[in-house]
Amino acid sequence: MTVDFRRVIRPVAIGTIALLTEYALLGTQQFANALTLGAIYALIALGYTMVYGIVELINFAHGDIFMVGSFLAMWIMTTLLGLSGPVTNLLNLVGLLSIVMFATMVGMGFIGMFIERFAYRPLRHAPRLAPLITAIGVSFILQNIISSLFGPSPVNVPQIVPLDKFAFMGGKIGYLNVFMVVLAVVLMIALQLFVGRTRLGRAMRSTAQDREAAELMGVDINQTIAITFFIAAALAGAGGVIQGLYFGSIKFDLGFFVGLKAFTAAVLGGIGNTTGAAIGGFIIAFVEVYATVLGYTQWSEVAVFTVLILVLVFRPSGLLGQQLGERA
Amino acid sequence: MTAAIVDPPPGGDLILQARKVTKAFGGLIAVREVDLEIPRGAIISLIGPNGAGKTTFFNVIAGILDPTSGVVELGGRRMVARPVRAWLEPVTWVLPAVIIGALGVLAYQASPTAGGLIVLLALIGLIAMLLAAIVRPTWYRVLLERFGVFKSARPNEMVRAGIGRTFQNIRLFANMTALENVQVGMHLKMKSNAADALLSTPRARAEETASVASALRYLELVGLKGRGDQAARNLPYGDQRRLEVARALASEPALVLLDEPTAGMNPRETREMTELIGRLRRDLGLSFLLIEHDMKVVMGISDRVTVLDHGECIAEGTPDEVRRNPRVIEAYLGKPPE
Amino acid sequence: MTTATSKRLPSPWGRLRARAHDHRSLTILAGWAIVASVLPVIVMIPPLSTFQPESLWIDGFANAGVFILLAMGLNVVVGLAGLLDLGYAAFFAIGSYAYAFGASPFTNLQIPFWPMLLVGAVVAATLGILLGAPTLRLRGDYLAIVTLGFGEIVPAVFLNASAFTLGTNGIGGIYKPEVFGFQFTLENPVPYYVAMVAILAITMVFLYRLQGSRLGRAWMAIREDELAAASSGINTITTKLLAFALGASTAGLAGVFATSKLTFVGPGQFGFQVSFTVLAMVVLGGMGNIWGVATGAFVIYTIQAVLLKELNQFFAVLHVPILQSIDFVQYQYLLYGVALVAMMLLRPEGLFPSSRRRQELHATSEDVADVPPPTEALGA
Amino acid sequence: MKYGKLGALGAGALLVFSACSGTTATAAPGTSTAPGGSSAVAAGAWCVGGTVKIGTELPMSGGETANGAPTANGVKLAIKQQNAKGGVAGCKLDINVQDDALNGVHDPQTGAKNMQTLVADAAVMGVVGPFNSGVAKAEIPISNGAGLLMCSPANTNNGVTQPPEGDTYRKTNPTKISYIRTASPDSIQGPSAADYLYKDLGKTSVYIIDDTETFGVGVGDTFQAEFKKLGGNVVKRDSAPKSTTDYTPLFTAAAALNPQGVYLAGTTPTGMGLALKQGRTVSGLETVPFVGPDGVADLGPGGTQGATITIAGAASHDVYGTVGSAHDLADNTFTAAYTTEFGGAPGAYSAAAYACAQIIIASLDKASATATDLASAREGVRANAVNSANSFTTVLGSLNFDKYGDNVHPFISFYKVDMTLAGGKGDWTFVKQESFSDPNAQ
Repeated sequence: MTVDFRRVIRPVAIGTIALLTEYALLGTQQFANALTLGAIYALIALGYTMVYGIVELINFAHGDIFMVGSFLAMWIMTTLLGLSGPVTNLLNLVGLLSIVMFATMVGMGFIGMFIERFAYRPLRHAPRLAPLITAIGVSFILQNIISSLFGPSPVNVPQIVPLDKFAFMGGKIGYLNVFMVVLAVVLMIALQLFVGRTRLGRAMRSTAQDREAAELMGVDINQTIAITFFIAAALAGAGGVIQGLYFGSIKFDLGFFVGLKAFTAAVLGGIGNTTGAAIGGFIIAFVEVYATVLGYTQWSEVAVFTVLILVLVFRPSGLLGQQLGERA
Repeated sequence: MTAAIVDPPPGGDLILQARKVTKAFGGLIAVREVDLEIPRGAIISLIGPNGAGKTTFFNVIAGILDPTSGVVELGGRRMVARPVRAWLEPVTWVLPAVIIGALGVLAYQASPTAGGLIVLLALIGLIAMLLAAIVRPTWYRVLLERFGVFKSARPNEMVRAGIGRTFQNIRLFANMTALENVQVGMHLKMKSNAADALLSTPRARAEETASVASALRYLELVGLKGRGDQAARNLPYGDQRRLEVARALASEPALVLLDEPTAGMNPRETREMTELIGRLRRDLGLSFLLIEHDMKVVMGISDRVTVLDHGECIAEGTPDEVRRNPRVIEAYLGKPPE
Repeated sequence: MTTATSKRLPSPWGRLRARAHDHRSLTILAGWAIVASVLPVIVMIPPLSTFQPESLWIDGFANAGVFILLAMGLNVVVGLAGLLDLGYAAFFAIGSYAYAFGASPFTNLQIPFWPMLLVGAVVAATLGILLGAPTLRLRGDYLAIVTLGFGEIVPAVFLNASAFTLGTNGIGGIYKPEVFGFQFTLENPVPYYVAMVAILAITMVFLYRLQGSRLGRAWMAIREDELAAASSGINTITTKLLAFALGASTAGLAGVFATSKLTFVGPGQFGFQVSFTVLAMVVLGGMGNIWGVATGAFVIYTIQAVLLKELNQFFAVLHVPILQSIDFVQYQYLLYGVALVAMMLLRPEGLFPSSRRRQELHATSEDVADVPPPTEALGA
Repeated sequence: MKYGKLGALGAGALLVFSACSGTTATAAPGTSTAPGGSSAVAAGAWCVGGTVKIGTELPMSGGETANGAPTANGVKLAIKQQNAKGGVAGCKLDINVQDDALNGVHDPQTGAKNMQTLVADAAVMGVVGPFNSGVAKAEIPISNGAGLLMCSPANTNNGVTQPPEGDTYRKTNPTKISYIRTASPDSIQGPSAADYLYKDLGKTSVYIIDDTETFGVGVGDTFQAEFKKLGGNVVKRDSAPKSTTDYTPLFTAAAALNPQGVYLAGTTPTGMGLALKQGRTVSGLETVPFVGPDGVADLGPGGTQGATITIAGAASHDVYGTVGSAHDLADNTFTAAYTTEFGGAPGAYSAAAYACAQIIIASLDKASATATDLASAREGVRANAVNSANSFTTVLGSLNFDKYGDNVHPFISFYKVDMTLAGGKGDWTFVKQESFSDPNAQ
């Protein structure tokens, strides 16, 4: 019974409450902005939380993987598909988008696996901080590769989705915003199903629970971890795609801060808990946007982390994280 | 399920009293309404098949787990019970600061200086409350009482109250030497603080040498003479158990909780351990609560035995009474003890 | 605590170590005296001398000292107490601004240098407590993100509370130290060098004493097994808090010194890069080993601030064919990343691991930044 | 090598040397010139080793490469052209590149160390830099003590030069200032933009967004003050750090207050280009004028399509910009030369850096007549450059500097984006220019 409550009712409850409060405080227009931003944070936060859940590593390079994803998508759109402006024909648009999305996600997935294989796996039995430092190193490397390939100044992304808007409940919502949120939600549900229903998903969960035991049960740890990194990076890639489409301009160093906020979201939701990560992402975005609405943009980061600290003081394992005895 | 009150041994008052202790993890109830009383100077054994909830009960007494219900008293003082309104405590830390801070932000619009000062005030208030929460001065306790907040004693407070313990799955400081492990056990008995250490005052140095000396004594006591310099992780299994006992004794407890002290020991080591326990009770007047599977040990040294099965106390009494108790025999699958 | 063993070693080296151990404080002071007098000589030898004139090396060493100080402080938190702190730069910032407030035209105060060192340390420690008190109950990684957040908050506050900090303009024209009537100048780095070495030596003496004290043991005990430590009577929260405060105060010292030397402080100087760099210094130097950490800090700072920036000149002077023509200045950041990864892959335990750490290397369960999952405690 | 050849045609004897000086000027920063260079033309006795250097002190790595690298290129170009002309009084020029970025972020500590390095390099006659005012505040005390000239192509923060704050950086030699800058201080550029928006464009309400950087906040504040003084209404003022990726909420909130214009107080590298792009998409702001300082109107003097238009694309219409230099005096050959040399359009501050180099070269030329050794030459350069009697003809027009090192006759040129230019991509077109009196006159 309690288990059921933890698994289903609480997430739904918290999610709904959060969304309603957001809407009440922000109004349609800003609510749409917050949701769109939240979608991106959520997608990245999922990656953080999955990787952490399975190897207990704070993958600081994840934010930069997201950044690389946005550049990969940009490269595919401009160089491979030769796109420059909006695509008005809906069918073409859908086709192109799915191509870009698929290619980017797969590409990033392999990059993620590659990084895990060469930067993290050798250190799996080293003291915890060793892979952490490596992660920082990897993030430096990714940033510099990108900046030497595409230059240090902002790079444009062709906005192939027209920026048209439709009136909705007193606000003007862009189709793109809707697309982004829907996409994020779909991907999250897909992830849930994958982790919950498939054999690999079970392997992941068992590995996260107790690696040794899982190994004894015949789970291929290396493969499982590799796949986790693949999925995490793929999700970040998806985030990168919509980042480019929505903001239209990307920079080689946008990874860190977005990643930092996404990681905060993961912790806020209860690290290791995918649903929590998603909710956390939307909450962080909400806090940021609300700070802006109040006219304290420059304090938004402060606000975000203050919220985090407060939440952790009252719920030391995050909103949805299972309560481990913190008295020991 | 109440066990009969043990008749206090000569000059012995109750050192620990557990009443109706229940601990549930989610659905499953690991310990159900167990009563236990330990007179001063007594050796009480806790037996029962695996998964009977012995260690859980141990952890409740040691202040590691909060019971779902029931109370543990030390010398008549309520130490461990289900926390009441624990969530209120953080509120008391944050609330004042938040209120003052909000005022400050408002004032900031009017005059930055004033606002800033008020915010600063809020910060100071926050620091004060947080420190109070750690040092726990009387006024803070009173405040919590006001709010009806009760929190169980933390493990270290139980140690201060005179309970030392060992763990079923040995938990030594693996990368520290045996000597250091014992010295850590003396933590509460040592008075020198950070300042002493920084200036390495005579007091600190004297205490340090003294602690080394007595740590060596404890090591000798448990039979680890000359092993002081070895890293705990490199000691053989039996010695690690002994080292844990030494660490527990180093805090000069009145009551020692031993979780399977002879597990994995050969007969000779077991005998030595048994003798050690008896000797400690005789010489230092310590009381013991043991979890033990080796019936020889249990029957040999216990004053009284409590039998747990599926979290319930199914029998309590002297070794002989327990030995004959049909429910106990049944619990052990009719296999008669020894 | 290896007194006995080292005493038993027959070799002269062993006897020396035994001596060193019995008079550790003296040894450290002597060690620093030697280092401080040797360094200036070394840099007069080519190819080092080709990089830059001696005065600049000395100046560089004084700056490196700041990072050594930071690394030694963070080592208390991460290496000894096993708390993962990713926002260490915050305390550096607090120390720096403390000095800026205490001795600059901005506030029209001119509090002397030595007292300010103390003030900076105390202020930083106070804020360390402020941050630690609510958060040190958290498990390792939650603590990590909270500290990371704090590290972002503090500079943001200095940036945005412009009424008190001049915001993004930063506070300039800060007074240089004047010690016993002797005025430090920007032209002559030697006084800073000497002062830095003195501060370092004293700090290290203190840290070693702490490490060997009851408190130091408590820290290590918590790092090894928090539950067992608590069950041995250690108040884990206060002990961790002390580690936090101590680390913070060291960073405060570093901040005061750095600012007094730079005579300028702005919110841009304390980004996450600083925290990460210092953490890298601690890990690469070998957590828990004070000398090792100090060396690690020195090595990384030199790589970052001198070698990478001078690579071009280096290859040009040696006339290395291809390398000569590559513009390394723009790749130094990349090279730094590669260096981090490589060093970790090659020596995950750091360059100079403490004896303890080395034993621990292949034990995944002994997790420097993690409290053993309390499920252990559930047992039964 | 192009210039090397041109120089050779001019003066055959120089072919060999100008070729190799060309390499040293563009590649391997901080190198000392290969020996033998001095033998090309007999240099004065003061010119020890036949080569003197111009230092650059800019952020060259990590996130700020975009700021530093093109700026340094301006200096490299000037040096190369000068060497092609045979150097200064027969003394060859070389460059000493210093990078004040640590971990990819400009760092005053590193800047100070670099300044010490440049001071210690006796051959350095003057320094072009720094890029960030914060770094300048850490460096000026050093250069002031050592009497080494710094010429910043980018600093505009009032406090760097103007008292009372400015004095705290010149404590060692209060009278012998060592720092000049080509850009007009915030106290001129901000207000002039305010005047333009209020008077010329007739907008009475404005929304200001700054990038929390020294430059952005500086112009933002001065703009705000002037706009209010004119009777305008500042509906909202926001500060968005350069880490911001989503400006939409900001503009959504501002649009609710119906501003008639927007002032982008910052630079395109710190997010203002993105802000423009996203701000346009917010309903209510589709057509209002966006005005920005020279960090937004990032055009080479020849008028090249800068990063802002590249980023904002179709959103660049109705965008106005101020640039802190004269337009009509601008030397249009610079852009062409730069593009041929480095195969790309100049950065926002390349020309200013080029101008700084020109000033140093001219001063050195003057000083070389009386100089006896490198030290006296260096002092001569400083003295000549800061002497307000000397006026220098540069790519930015004629410059001379007052007692605090600010340009005596600051110009502000106004530009607007014309979307019909550059094949519909849009480009900056000159609108008008105003000259101002010395900001530090009284």
